[in-house]
Amino acid sequence: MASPSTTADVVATPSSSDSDNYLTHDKGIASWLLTLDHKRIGVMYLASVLTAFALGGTFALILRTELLTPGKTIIEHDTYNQMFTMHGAIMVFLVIIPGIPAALGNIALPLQLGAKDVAFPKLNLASYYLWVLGAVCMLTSLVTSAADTGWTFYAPYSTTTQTNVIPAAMGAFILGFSSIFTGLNFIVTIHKLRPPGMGWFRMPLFTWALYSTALIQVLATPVIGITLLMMMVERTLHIGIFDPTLGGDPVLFQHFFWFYSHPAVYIMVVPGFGVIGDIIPVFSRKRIFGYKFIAVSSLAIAFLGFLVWGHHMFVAGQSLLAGSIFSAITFLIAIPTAIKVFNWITTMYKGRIHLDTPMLYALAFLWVFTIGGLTGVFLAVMSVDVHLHDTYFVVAHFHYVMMGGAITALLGGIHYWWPKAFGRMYNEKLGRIGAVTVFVGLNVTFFPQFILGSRGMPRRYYNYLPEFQPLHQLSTFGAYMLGVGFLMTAVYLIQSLRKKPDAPANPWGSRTLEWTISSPPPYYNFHTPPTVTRGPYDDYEDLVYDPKIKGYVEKKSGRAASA
Amino acid sequence: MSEHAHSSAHPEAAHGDGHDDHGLAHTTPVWLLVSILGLLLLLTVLTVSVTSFDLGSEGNLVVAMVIATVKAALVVTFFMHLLWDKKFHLILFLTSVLFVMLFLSMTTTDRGEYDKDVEAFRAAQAQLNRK
Amino acid sequence: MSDRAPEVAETPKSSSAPPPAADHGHAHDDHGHDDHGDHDPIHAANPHLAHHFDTPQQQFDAGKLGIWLFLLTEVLFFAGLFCAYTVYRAMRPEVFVYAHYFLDTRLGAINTCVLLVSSLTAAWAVRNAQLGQHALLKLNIVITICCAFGFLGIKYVEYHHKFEDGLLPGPRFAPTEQVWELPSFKAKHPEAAEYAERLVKRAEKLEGSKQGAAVPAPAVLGGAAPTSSTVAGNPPAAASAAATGSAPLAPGAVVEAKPELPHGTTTSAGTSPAETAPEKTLLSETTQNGEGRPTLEQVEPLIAAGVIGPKAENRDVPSRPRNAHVFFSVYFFMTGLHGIHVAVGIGVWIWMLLKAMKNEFGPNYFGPIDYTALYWHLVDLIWIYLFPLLYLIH
Amino acid sequence: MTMVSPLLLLQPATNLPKFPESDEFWMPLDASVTAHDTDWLYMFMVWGSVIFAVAIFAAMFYFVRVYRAKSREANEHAEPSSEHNTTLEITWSVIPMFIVVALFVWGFQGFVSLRTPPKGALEIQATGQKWKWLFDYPHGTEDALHVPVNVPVRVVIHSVDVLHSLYLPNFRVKMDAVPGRYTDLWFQATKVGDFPIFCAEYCGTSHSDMLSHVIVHAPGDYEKWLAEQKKKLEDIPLPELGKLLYQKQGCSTCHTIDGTRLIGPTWKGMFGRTEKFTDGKSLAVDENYIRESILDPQAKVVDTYPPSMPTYQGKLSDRQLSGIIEYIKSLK
Repeated sequence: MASPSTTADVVATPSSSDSDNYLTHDKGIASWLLTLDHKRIGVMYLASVLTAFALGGTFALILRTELLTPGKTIIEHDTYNQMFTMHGAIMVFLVIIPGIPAALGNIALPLQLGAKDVAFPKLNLASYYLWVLGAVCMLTSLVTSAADTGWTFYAPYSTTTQTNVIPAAMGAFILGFSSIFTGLNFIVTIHKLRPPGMGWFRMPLFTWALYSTALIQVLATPVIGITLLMMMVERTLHIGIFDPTLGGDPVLFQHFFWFYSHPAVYIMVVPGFGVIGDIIPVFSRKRIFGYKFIAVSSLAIAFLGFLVWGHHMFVAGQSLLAGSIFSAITFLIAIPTAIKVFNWITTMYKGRIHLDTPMLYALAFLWVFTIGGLTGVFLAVMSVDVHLHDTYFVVAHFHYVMMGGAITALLGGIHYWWPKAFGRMYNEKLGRIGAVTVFVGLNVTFFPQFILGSRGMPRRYYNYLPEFQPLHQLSTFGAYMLGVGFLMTAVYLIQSLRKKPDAPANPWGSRTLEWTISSPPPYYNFHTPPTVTRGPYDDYEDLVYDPKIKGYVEKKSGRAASA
Repeated sequence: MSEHAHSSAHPEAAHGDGHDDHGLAHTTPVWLLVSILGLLLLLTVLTVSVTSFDLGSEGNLVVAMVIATVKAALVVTFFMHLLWDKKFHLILFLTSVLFVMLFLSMTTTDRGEYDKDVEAFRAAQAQLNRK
Repeated sequence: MSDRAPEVAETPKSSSAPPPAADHGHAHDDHGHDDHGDHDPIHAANPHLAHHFDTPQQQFDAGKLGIWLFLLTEVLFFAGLFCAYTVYRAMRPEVFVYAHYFLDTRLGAINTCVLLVSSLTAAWAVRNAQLGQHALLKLNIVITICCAFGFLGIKYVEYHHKFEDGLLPGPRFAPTEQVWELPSFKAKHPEAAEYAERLVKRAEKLEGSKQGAAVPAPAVLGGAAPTSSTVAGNPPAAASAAATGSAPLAPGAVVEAKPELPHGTTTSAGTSPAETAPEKTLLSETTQNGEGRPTLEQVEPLIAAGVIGPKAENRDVPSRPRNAHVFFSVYFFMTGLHGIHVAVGIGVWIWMLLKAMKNEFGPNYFGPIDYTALYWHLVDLIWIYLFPLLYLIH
Repeated sequence: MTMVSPLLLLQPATNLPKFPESDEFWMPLDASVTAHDTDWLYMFMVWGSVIFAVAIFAAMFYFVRVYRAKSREANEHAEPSSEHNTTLEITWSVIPMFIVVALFVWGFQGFVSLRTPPKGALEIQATGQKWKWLFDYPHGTEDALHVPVNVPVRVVIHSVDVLHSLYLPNFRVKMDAVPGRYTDLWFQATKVGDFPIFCAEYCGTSHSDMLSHVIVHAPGDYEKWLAEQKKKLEDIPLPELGKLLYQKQGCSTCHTIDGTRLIGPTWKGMFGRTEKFTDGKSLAVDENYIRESILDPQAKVVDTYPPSMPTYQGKLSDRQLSGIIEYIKSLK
């Protein structure tokens, strides 16, 4: 059996730029576009997703600018409606859903499992090109006459509006399959390609989270596929499934839509849990607290997520019976979520906390997600939801969860794995400033929206009553702040790519397998297939920081001592 | 490479009798496959002939669904090897069925609950048209 | 030996205890990856073994799990349609009873058998691949493909009839025949068919004498459209249909399409074809004729099929149930999507045939055949449910 | 407000609803019998959340301060502490459990009372259409919801085109308007005044202009108002009536009277003008055409305009129809 110390020897050899790695292994654009290497596919995903994020973010800024004043500020009614639709569709389908799993997951997951690649590399590349195809469809709608239905495509508006809905829906349809294939790939990879010694409860929490996510992706996403298909057919052939004038039922559409789209919320945020679960112990230099509870709670959330879709429909004409059932189950989800937060906090107790950029994002996540989660409870309480539904309160809530949860975690993950993926260290000082700016901007943008909402400001409004103006302006100011934060982050990250490789194999002193190989990883990931003898967060004291390489190395004596 | 696949030495060696578990997966004997088909065809005939009897409003539907499910079970167990396959695959398959049931039941229940509002509206519109 | 590692990974509940050491074949050094292992006997021996798998077993199991997950998504993909079916059948049973008379059970049954046979040959093909029986393998694949084409052929015939008879989804729905005129209906309920005819006759006789205003009654009764047979050559009805035109839709549909909405049934003349006036007169006439109450055999099937209302005063003008077209929307959507899956299956089988031609398959490499067969069985599985749900409604 | 959308300009700016002054920070003034319960539950959760959040944030910052590592070089190790504690896990699973169960029960009770209008509530029909709320009264339809104070009112809602949502913030009630079926909500106003109505379900271009008023009348005034309206509609000359309906029936949302183009053709100089229709035919606008277009808008749609007008079948009396026709005639 390959003893861990031999694995450690692999660690000890610091990466050197001349050594062959996946970035330098093949040259030329084709070697990227046709690659089957999970790391390269992950990098392509990362680039594409962040580009889409920039686009969706620009829309957000334009929308917020428009809302500086009631009535027209810069754009017209219809432009505004199309823009918030595309903002939603892009952010959900092109950015957040593929964000962590497809980009970071592709880079890190097989490495965390000590595998040579994902189970189906061709399928992996295919799902990337499906993403591209979906993006193209979305853009087609965008440049012709962008859909103005809202990302929810509610019938009968979506089946009757004059705008070009079909390409947008087709885009979402295709992206669904991209997401399914990624999920399928990860499930098989986790089942079949784990190294000897890595039982289920020795998997990193990131892997656990991706596993739960993948299950949702595989089980829920097909339903949005068929739903959008039916909507498109309804729109073109008037089959009368959703269109009331032909005997159809609009509320039925909402059932169909939310059967996917509520679980989709967990597709978006559970991977975030995983990232945070990996970051907090490493930067607290302490074993994660309540590992099994965190791991299993991901599965619990994944399962419960399927039983609550109707809580989006309390005032949509859903029956009292269904409403009560959905509401009751919704509350249950609060429990596993709370468990996670408590365990993360407790992990920091008596640790030795390093506040590097990834940890700052993790802390930001804890703050923002706590608020997002708690306000979710408001919306599960039926009588209160009657007042809050479809107001800015909801907008604020899901932005706290999506922006604050998913995107903050994505940024945390990017900063955490950046050295591993690209072999470069970014400017730590700028990184911290960026994290703080994003955190503050996020709260300034979205907290006022809670007040707006509970005071009765409905969502998707182009005009609004003058008395709402101050809060809207505050929110817009926050949005600009966010913009600056993201721009800055983009700049120093790209900057870091232009200097010579300087990232050690293990800059943060992590215990998971991806940090036992050089940064960037070799083309074939592991020279010696690793054998796992410890948990993913065990024995941090066996690592010592080596100032020369600015990274951690295995302490030889340490092993002997603890052995 | 085709040579290699050709080298039909080990197939026979490994699978003298096709009902064992050598190789990568179980191999199903022909007689079993054929008799399963026989059963399936039989059930098809049965389900068709049953419809000519009136078994009450829901009766026929229930019977038809039961027969269909039996057929499905046969296909899954034998044609799809689930009987000999990893249990996890069975779990996966049943999960999918479970979720379909969940989806159908909740949605249909809710639709039934508020059908009265749809009917009331239609009735009212008919009234309106009289004026 | 080296497939132990996946074994550990196998069961979700496997303990976290380290398994016995596993020799992972030989590592690829930086240059050895393209040519699969001069130093790697397993890869050398298995030309189809991908570099990132250690053993054929591991690769096969991975593929198998993958295909099962894919089947999972297929099941849930169809779930949407089954849900739509359940909802509408639960809410509008009469529509389904009405519509199933239009379907050809015989062809449906034949298609079921065809698919079942193809399932057998598919399963058999897997066995052939496992045992390296190349000739039989090719034969079975060919038979499977033929069955698949046969299935699509029969489907085409069915679709063709439907199109000819105007049984189209949505507003284009305009059956050329009334349900009680169908042989399938006459065979089952002769009295009912005959009774319906009588009602139609009387209605027409009456309309001859009545004002145009009364005419669209059949249209509005149960929200059905006036169809060639009921109001053949009936100007006001035609006018009303034409005038109501939500432009692009066929006349027949418009009237039927929107019984719910007030403007649905208004005519340009502003006359209101309502459920009252005509019924009354007809009813009074009925009593004048002093006819006896119709027998159960006469009315029951018609009520079940939504041809006449359960209430006596609705028994004057037979028509078709409201939104009858929804059944055909569901029918075409379900069978169409299933048909597409069959077509895709044909494509994959042909690909498999090409591989089989090269005699690629054997005991250590038959995954592709197995996976294709699994997919094919699922397509069969879905049809096993579609057949009774669509064709065998009582 | 300085800049308003063209569509908004069509209604006199004074027509914009306004929230009455409220001393509450989170919620608008509560003006219905159920509002109090909702607000109480809301505030309970606000304070509950504050306590929870503050506790979590405090712990977070405390740990960061106390257990902050000096530097990586220092190679400090975490102090030994247990890596899991089942009692703790169970505690912090069970306690929230109790809280959420309580919340569910309260929310459910509140919801049930919101969904079950008292017997003999005053019933008013509300129609949502792009982009206007219409409320049926004995004398005809109004563009504002008039209700008596301290009387339970059940609003029966439906939509003639797409989804809308009738939202009365001060009454803490909201219900979607769904085409092809009825939905309903009820409230009992406790304060006399003028409260805003919003459309809360996105419905297209002018979604955000689909505003209206709830006018809560003092005891007796409601009946008086009904009588006045009835009288007014009978007395005023036809063109006046038409003008009134033009503003109240939502015509102004799509048709201008000054020649500018909106969703529908302008009424200015429409009468007698020869219009070309989408089906290629054309015709000079006369009484019959106008009448038909109001009752059956899709019959002859003027070319280059969307067929998006809802029907007014059954919503207008013959006198009202003639009123509109006369009004259009008068717009030379």
